[in-house]
Amino acid sequence: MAEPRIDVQVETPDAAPKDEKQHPNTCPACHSHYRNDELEAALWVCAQCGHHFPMRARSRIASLADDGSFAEEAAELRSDDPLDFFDLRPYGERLAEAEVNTGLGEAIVIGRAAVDGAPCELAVMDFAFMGGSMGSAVGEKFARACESAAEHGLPLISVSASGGARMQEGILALMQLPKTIVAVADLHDAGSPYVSVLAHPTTGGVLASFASLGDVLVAEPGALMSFAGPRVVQQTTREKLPDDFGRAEANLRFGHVDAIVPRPELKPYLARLLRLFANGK
Amino acid sequence: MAEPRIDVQVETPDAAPKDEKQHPNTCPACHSHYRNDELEAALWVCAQCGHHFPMRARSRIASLADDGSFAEEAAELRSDDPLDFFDLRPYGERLAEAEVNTGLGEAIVIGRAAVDGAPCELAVMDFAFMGGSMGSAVGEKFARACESAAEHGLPLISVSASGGARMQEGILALMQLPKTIVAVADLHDAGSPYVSVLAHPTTGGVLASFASLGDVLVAEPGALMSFAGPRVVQQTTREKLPDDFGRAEANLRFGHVDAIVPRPELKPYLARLLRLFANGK
Amino acid sequence: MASDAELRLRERLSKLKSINLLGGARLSGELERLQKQLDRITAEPTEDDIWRSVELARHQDRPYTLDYVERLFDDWVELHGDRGRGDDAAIISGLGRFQGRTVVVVGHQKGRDVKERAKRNFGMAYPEGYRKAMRVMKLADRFRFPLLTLVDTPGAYPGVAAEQHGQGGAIAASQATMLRLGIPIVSVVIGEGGSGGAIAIAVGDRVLMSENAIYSVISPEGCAAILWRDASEAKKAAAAFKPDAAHCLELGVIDGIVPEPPGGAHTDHDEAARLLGGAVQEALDELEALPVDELTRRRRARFRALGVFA
Amino acid sequence: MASDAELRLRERLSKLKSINLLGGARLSGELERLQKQLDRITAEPTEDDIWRSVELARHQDRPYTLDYVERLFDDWVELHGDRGRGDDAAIISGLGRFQGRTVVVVGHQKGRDVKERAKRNFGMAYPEGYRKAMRVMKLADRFRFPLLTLVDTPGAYPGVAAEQHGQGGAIAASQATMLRLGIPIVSVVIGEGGSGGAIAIAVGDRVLMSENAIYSVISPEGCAAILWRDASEAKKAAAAFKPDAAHCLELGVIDGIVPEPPGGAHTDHDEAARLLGGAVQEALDELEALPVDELTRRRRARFRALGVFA
Ligand SMILES: [Zn+2]
Ligand SMILES: [Zn+2]
Repeated sequence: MAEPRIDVQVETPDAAPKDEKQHPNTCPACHSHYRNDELEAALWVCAQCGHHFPMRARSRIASLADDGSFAEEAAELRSDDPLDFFDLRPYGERLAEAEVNTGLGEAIVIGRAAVDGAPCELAVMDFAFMGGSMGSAVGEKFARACESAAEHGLPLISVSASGGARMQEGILALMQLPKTIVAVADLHDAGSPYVSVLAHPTTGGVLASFASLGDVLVAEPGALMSFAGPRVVQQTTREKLPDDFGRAEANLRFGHVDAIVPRPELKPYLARLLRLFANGK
Repeated sequence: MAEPRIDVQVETPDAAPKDEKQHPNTCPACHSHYRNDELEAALWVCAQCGHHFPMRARSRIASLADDGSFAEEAAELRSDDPLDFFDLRPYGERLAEAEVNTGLGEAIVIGRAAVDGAPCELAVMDFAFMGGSMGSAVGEKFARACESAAEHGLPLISVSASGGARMQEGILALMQLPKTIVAVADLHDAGSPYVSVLAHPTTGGVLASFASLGDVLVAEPGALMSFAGPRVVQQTTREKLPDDFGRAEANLRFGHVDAIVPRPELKPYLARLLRLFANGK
Repeated sequence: MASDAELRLRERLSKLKSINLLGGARLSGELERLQKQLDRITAEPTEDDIWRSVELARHQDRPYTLDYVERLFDDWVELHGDRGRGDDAAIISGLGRFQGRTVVVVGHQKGRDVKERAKRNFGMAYPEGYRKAMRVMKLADRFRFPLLTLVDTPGAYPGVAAEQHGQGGAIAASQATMLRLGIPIVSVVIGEGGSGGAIAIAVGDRVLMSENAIYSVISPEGCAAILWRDASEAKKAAAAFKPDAAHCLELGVIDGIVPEPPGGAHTDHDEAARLLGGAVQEALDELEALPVDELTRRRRARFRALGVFA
Repeated sequence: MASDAELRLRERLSKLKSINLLGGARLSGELERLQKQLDRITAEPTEDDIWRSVELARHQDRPYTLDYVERLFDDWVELHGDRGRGDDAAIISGLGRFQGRTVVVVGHQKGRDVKERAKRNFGMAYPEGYRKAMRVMKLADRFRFPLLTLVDTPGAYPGVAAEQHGQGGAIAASQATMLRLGIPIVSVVIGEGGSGGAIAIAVGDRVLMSENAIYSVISPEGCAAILWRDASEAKKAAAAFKPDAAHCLELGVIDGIVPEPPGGAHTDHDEAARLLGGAVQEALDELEALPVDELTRRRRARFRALGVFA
């Protein structure tokens, strides 16, 4: 049988920022180049053309949470290696390297915060940590974010950026899909709203679980949000893909997201939603 | 503004059996001709080609209900003329003529019956009565069928054949859509299943209300089941319509019905469903 | 010179007085509203009156859903997409703050210029539009936000793709969805209430009509084409099936008429919005006082009772 | 020579003994089942054992969903269509009588010959398939029919149209739907349990695996292509991520293993069906004794607890 078998995209080149040879601070669209501090000040948006660079979790939190309001939760939580997984390198080594390179314990950061004065829970992914892939620890931290939100009667805002499930944890990675969905169900039963922001890229198991289950779904301009990555689709179907295959703009057109919100408008947009939801049950 | 305004099809030629010049007992598909008693014995299915002729309500009931099991309800109910509606002829005159010609008080017959020994409620429409159009009386009788089913803890089987809402009752005809839908909701809350059989044609307001809300939807082969009739669609869009536009076969392909069941197999099929549902809550 | 309309309205009034509704306050509110409507009706509308409504309901400068939304709502956020197939611009949905409370809005949207008309398909929705509506209604239900639906469509779109996507089933499902919502629902026919495409989002606890709106089972032209075999007899057809607000009120199909500025809503959008806002506010105040069970029980009873037969 | 698997299973056993579950009878049933599983495990599966599972799980003569349905169900009625866009033949759904009770079935369906394989898209569903599944699951819920899902897919279909129709959202929604069903759910991975396409219909109260089935987050070939940069290293990849039933049981991902006839299920469909029927019957008997609230509470708790972290 020759059919393709891949449907969760992890760490594939098309899920990563393209053209690795280019400096990460060079805009892939218009080739403008920026210093880190310039991009940080501009929310990692190209001043020339509006291209949205990948944004690290800490920068994202700083851009959304009111100054000093973020109180991190479950920061100590780390991945284990239940399968003693070893490919070309051991999983444990990859984890250690990711932690050193990113300064993060895992591919997601959670905690309570205030957005324009409105208290909420934040769950923010970081693509730089092993492609934002979701293993047991990421699933657990997302679930705890839901539980903290429910406990404190707060809305949840997540920002996803993920290549999908973390295959080094095998079937347990797949189980993070229903696990995070349980958490969203419990959150809803507690009466809390959930706004899911989809940043580039949100693919595979994260798109096929919590990221798609927000009461409101907001995508960033140009964000890839597809279940299967473009490369897999192309290899499988041998079709020429549409130019905007899987991009936020296509997803809006096909009815899968409520809005595309440029990064500079994201905080006021979320604040507006939080005000509106604060009037609910 | 030049946009089209028709979206409920009543008494249009394409909703009626085609080619009025042909004798109604001549098969429009293969031109075989039959006597009434031959067709009645064959459930109004062409022995040569399998074409399903329109079936009158009494024949339909005889074909589904066990002998002597049908106990009609609300037989005395008649349409009123709340708008004193007068087009080329008064509505009252059309009603009287329909009753004389069909021997029916309205375009639907309801009552309790047994199908292969399984008790149920039947609601069967008759296209010969003003194109099976739904006015207040048809809506009321369908609703009473639901209520009788709920009261007796029985499943409901409806067989629809209708050009849509009866425009001679104006806005009240449109209100039969939510009215019959209320009845189905109450029926479901009472725990009764509802199987909707769609015969040729089921269009307009009947398709846009109860006929689409069965737990199981069964179409007869070749039955037209579209919200707008082919003529209106063609006039509006100026497109060439697909050959099987709106037909049961297209609806199965597009996911709108559970099965297409030829008339000779309909009674055993429904009996099987009734046995299965009898095991539910 | 009491008209039929007046007599039937008086009959409804006297019936209402004898019904033991939930609360005295609610009941008297209901009576008061009917009384007010009664005062507005002085005589049976003529064929010309009815046709004027048809023309005003379709007037190209008439305020559309978004014209009302921008005047009545703060913090408006539009929600897009049916989460399956597309985002139908003929129906808009979103949430905003109305008089201090968060309200979810679902409404047909026509376009004002040629380009927008094409984009909005003249306010004629595909099944995608109704599926978006249902999705957003369920969101409202989850958070107990009241729902306001604004009806303004010539009808659901009659096209090949619309049928292939399940137009009839979507319209039925949308009504069934509305019946199950545990939230107050106010529906207002603000322009054209065209047939199945209209009722799909008009299953409200209170159904209102703007003074010059029409609400009908078929368009006058469509009715004339079928019954008179001549679409130009539309005026005669309209007079026969009586789609105007006064007749809809008389038949018990709507609960009240929202006044328009003199000359029609198109003459003054601000004033039209003020008048609509007042009516919606009044209706919501009444409905929010009811327990959820009672609300949905009455909603079902309201629609179950519609129709006249012998 | 106690293997890791055995040790972990023993650990789960001893934990279970100390938990105060609802009923003593249920508890002892659970223990008994685990004990049986333990007896089956004599040693850690080798790389060859695991690869044999991969091959048997994909064997072209392996019984598929309909092979089981025709052997285990009376009065079978297949239900078609998602009520919106299409009828995806890669997923079948329907109701039938199983051991006297009406049960709703949702399962992937592969094709046996070239033509049927094309029709069924090799068991790789589009979003339409998952939407059909959800619709039928809700039907089951409405009538309190237990749900049996049979999982056998290489994965959800990775195609342009599938993405445009919302593949990710449909898979998420299907899982969310299953979590809310107030009915017993038994899910059995009967062949390939491929990734998101599998878990979409595998959120059961009891999740079982056929002895030679595999259940994995990615195909061995896909994993090898990404991590080893060489798809031909599939055997090595499979040994690394351990998709076989014994490992899934050890990790607590499944609750039990359904034995197959000697040589594999493809050698004797009747016997394979008899063994599957027995396991399903046992699971349903246990689940039907639980109150609905307790059922859904445990279902959530079961999936909430999955994962290993530090
Ligand atoms: Zn740029
Ligand atoms: Zn013939």
